Amino acid sequence: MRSYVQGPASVGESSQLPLWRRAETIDLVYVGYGLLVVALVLASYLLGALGWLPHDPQAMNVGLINAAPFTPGHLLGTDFLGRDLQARLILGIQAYFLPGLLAITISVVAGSVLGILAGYRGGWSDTIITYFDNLLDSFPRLVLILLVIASFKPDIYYVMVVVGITGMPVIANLIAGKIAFLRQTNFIEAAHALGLPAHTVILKHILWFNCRAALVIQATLGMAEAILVETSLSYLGFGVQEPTPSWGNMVQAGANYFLQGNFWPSTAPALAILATILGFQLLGDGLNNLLEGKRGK
Amino acid sequence: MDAPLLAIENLRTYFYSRARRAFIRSVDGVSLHVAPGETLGIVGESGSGKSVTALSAAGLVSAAPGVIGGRIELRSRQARRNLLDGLERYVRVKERDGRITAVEKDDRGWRRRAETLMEGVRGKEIAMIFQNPRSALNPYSTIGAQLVETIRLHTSVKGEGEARERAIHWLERVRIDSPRLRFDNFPFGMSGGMCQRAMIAMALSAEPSLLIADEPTTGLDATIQSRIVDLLAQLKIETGITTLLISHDISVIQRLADRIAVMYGGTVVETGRAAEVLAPQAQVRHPYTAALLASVPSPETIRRKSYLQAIEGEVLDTIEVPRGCRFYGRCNRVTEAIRENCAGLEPPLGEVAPGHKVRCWLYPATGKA
Amino acid sequence: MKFAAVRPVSRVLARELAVTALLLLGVSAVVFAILYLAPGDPLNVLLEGQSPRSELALGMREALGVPRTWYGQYAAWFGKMLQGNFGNSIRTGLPVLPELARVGVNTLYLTLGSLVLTLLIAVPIAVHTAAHGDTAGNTAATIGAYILSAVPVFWFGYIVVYVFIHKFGMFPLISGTATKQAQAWLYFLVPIFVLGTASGTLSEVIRHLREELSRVLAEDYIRTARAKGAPVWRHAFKEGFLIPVTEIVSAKIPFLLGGAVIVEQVFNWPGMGRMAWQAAQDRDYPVIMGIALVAAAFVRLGNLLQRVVFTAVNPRASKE
Amino acid sequence: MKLIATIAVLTLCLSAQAAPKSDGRPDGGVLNYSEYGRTATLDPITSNETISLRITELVFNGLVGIDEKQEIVPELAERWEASKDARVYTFFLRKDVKWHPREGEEARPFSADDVVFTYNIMMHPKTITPLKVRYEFIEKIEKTGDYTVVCTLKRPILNALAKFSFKIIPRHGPTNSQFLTREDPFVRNPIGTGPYMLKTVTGDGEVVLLANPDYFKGRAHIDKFIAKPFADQNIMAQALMFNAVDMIVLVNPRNLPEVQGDKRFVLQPYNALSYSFFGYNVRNPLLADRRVREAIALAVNRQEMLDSFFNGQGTVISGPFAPGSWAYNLDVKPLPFSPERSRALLAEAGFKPGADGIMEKGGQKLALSLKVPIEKESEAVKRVVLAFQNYLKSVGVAIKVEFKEWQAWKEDVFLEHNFDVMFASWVFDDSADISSLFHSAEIGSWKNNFGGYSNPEVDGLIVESKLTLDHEKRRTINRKLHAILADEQPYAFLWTLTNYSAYHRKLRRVQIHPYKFFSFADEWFIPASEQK
Repeated sequence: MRSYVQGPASVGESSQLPLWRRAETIDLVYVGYGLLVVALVLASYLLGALGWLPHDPQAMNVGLINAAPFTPGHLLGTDFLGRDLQARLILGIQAYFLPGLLAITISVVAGSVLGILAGYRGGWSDTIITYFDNLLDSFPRLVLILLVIASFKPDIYYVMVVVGITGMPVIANLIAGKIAFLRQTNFIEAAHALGLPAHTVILKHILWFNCRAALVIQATLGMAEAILVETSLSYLGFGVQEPTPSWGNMVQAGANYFLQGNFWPSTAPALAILATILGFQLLGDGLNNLLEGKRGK
Repeated sequence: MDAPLLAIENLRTYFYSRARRAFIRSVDGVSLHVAPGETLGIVGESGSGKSVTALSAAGLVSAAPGVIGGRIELRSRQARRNLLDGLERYVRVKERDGRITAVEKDDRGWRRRAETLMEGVRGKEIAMIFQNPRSALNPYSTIGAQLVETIRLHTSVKGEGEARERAIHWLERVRIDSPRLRFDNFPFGMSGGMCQRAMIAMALSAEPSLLIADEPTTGLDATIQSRIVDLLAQLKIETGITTLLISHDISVIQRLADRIAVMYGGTVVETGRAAEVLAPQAQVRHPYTAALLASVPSPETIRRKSYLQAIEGEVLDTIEVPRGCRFYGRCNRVTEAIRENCAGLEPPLGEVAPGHKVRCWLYPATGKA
Repeated sequence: MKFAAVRPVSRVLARELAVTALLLLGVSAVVFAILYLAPGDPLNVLLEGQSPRSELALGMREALGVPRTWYGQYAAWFGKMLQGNFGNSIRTGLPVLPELARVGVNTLYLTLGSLVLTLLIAVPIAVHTAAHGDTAGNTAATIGAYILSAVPVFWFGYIVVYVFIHKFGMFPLISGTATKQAQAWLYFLVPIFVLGTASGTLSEVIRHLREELSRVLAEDYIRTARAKGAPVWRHAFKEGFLIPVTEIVSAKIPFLLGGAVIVEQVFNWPGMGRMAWQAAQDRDYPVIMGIALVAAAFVRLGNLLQRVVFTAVNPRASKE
Repeated sequence: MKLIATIAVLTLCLSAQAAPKSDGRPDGGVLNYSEYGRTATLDPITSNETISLRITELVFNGLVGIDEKQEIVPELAERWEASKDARVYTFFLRKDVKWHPREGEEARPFSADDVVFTYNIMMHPKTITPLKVRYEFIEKIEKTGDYTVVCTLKRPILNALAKFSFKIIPRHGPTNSQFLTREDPFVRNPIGTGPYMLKTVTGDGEVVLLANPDYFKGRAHIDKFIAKPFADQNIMAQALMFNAVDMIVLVNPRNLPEVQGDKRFVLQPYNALSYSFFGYNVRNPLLADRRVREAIALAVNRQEMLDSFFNGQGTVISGPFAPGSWAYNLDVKPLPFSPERSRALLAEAGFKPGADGIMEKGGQKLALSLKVPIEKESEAVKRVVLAFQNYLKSVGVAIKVEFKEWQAWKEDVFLEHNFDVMFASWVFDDSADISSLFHSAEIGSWKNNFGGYSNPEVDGLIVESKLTLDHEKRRTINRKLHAILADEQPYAFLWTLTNYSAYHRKLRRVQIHPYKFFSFADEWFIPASEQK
């Protein structure tokens, strides 16, 4: 049962309702939750960076290992070394923050450049770039990262560089596809006809107006993927190394006690990962619906 | 006049603009009827609600809230029923001084109800052809396959070979060149005109009682347009099919329509036999119809080499519907006597002559609207 | 709906195989570069625990037939690879290719199984959302799927193992051929269930299918189909379902192969993923090269499938 | 381990035909045991992982064996004679031993040629094996008769006899009779003389061994051994709890409470002769000062770590010997845990706490890099290392923990010596030979004295202990060495862990060799009622 109410029709033709009043409620909820998660991530990053933590994340209380939540002094309990989980959870995002941003910038910037080259210039640059994209896509993601780390250094920045590079093809294809679509509607010829210089056409019209929504969405997904990849690597021992906390290595450390019935040490960071990635996914979806217009129906 | 094949009474189809939190009153109380074998031409500027009326008749309106009131009586050989029967059970409407202010509609419920109502009607009794034919055909299957599908769906012909022959027969009737070859062509390989012919063949191959043609010639270039119009005229004679023709191009309407309905702002402002409505110097004519005719080159205007008059002002914004006559803002024949009425009160669709109705205070109704 | 003429499909096959060959070459070059640039010496795994006076190390290099210069090594490896000899694993001495074939089948089984499961979950949600818009049901399902694809794979694996043990009282580990456990087939499904749901690809598969199907359902020819009273599904199937599914499948195989590495560890599944991890640790470069190539072949196979389906279905493509 | 100078030999086992053991215990049953990780090669020469060594223990025999009381017992050699100057040993081999039969082939007899073949192939330059270093003291081995072998040593060494427990492989085994590489099929499908014959290695790495009916010590009781590889220790533990496997070779400390609580299982301790330590790189001037090293050792509370990380299963040690062994000097007490003495020592060494609380001397901060190898599920190592860092922070010593991938770690420590502190544990074979750890000659790439510790007095004592043949004299030398090293602290000696194996109660008479594990496996048996 859907209801529609006729508001005061006085709103003029030009002054459309602001975006958030117009959007479907579900999209608002998505974007709202997404932004909440981003805010929390930023906050915990700042808290971690400035060191305002309830406990010293490194302080060990060897007598109090894997304590349950709400034990006195430790709101969320302690990990396998008796360190405060709450402090480490707040700090845990820090491991992803800068490396994650690095991964995103690589894939978005480099991806856009490749996409533009392939889509706009076409010709031989297109074939080379599609070859390069296919090459990167041919690697099983985790195996390539594993190879780089085992050969070089288990460092989160190495991981994120590889995640960034392997994220380029998706964005390159996306932009090349968009350009092909715009060319079909001879949008680009029209822009040229107006005598707009190439860079404004590319940067302003293609990238900013047409692709910004897709790029933002890819960025949010990129961050989500960066976190998941690091968690998997932690299981293999190649994630962020102790004593620096990261949600990934916390889940791994906690998981050792999971099958013995002690769920909490791995569940807490896993829920943190889950909530954050869900936030990124929903933010991506919500923005997509708002910026790219209504769903197909 | 014998009983109409299709009778639309007080049809209302609204849409909802989230941007302005208001109803778009595309079809705001339209009543029309089409007699068997007759071609009713609906003409009007774009945005006057003519296409929405057609889509509502065929039950193809999917946007929200869609059809919210009225009756569509279909009396064809196989089906005699009101296509909006029981609509009121799914729609609750709140009115305030004659104007709908809120609508509550059970979309899912009505859609299921409409499907049962349309059983054996959509595609069988009522067939439709659309504006840009090339995108209206399924690009992933051949013309022949799409034709065969309709034939096997809606006619007694079930056998593969038989259906194929029937399809080729129809391609011949729509005068497609080398139909046996075209049978295996894909839409993208054919011209707009060719596609439209295929669309027409596909529609008619179901042997429908009523053909709804929604802007069939728009989007085609001029020479092709006239050939398609000739084809439609030809088929009308050959099959005697009842047609609901929608077009903003008066010359197409002149050429094909037996009766005409002029729509403006979601309502019918004038309806009558083609000869009467389009007669060059008819005394009784709705100002909008006059303006429309004046903006189209006719042999007479060419002879007088007079300038064509454009109708000033914009098309009516069907969200802020004025109280009085919808054309009042752009009408140039308002006299002092009727100005007060024109501004404040919507004129009824009065009968000024047998079968000829006009919705204008210049011609106060002799009979009931 | 008869497929377009076979000739264009064969043309695509030929072109695709050529591209695949080039790509595999590229993959091997990239992997070799990584291994070569890496500090440390792959042979150290053997030198462990004994002091390799230079002549012993040299002795070993000949034993393994390791030429001096890097391009020499690559050329030697490439030459042998062409005759199907992928060299022998440094750690186990086994020839790489037969080992990969035996082990690759398990991973193929796991990957395809989980791919099918991912589609079984994603397709209904995507189709329902595209067809009926956001109802409470499919929004909840979509969010549920997003949650599932945000879960760390091995943690989810542990949950499943725990549930299996304590709720069903069965141990979800396939035993080797040595001892046959009763419901062996059931144990085959558990890793597939875990990788199928929690491989992190579920959300993107749903999003892609939903967007494509919604776009197609808004096309003109679907409105014609409804006007014709023809079943919408028959018309929307090709462009709205078949092509997007093959697209997303071929795009997601690399991620599934990645996920397989983890699931194979948790469930003791004798697959290529586990071998890749061991080889990466030991820097067993013949095995790493072999795995990279076989995995790349998997991915290209998926891509080939997608290209073939696209060409066969899309008349315009086959006419190019 | 008493050195038997004279030829007195107990010919325990008669050379009768290999009959079933006459100890009245039932034969039959299957033992599924689990291993963490997978075997690479299954022959005694090329394999260098404990997993493979355990299997070769079942499949092969050495000239001599070691019983539960660490005594040397005859195995393939019935008796032996040593020359006066202890440089020539003559072994008289059993005549009734047969090699495991290959499909369709008759079982071939074991003879002296096999022993000579094994030695030669082991020492061939192209054979890649960790055994070369250990048997470099042998000059040559010759056959003087079909069943007699004479070994000449380069120099007399103490309990040389114990070293002759290396496994003998058949001369008709490897395809290439010159040298053995990992490509040789023998490596994956070996035949030996031991109580169990290798049947198959399944697709997923499971090794299936069947009892050898003609075993010269009598057929082993349990019919079939199956080694199941696991890639995840948590899953392995649950596999035991749910009877998917009957035995776990090494129970991870974190699973001990769970297994202890369940009376279906027996937790059997066995002290693998090994000890854990933090090794210092004394090339670093800061660590060259003995007082700094002692201060570090004092600051670490080893007992607390033992209790909380390993359920107290282990003993703190003060020197480089396993407590159980004869060489351990019980009078040398491990350093106590006293941060105050540690700070005092640091002050005495001239360190003053800097602004950030870290000790400084002449502008140089006492900040050390600790390099640790990454192992999957090396959670116990992580706990010790991080606790170490935590303890030292409280006395003002900054430790930067660096986890390095296994190969990279070995290269850093053993090749480039690019580290300040490292963490590891030494695992002995049966002799307490610490020469390779602390002798100054053993400094160099890939050498075991990675810390670069050299002390002429220690060098002298080590050489002297290696040369003396008198056991008592050697004991006093080692005890002296123990005292000096405890004082010099080249390592911060931590503890020796009690390893635990867990097995289902149905397994009886389970004796576990501290290092080779399965040495007495042929004695194990499963009661008929439980042999499902």
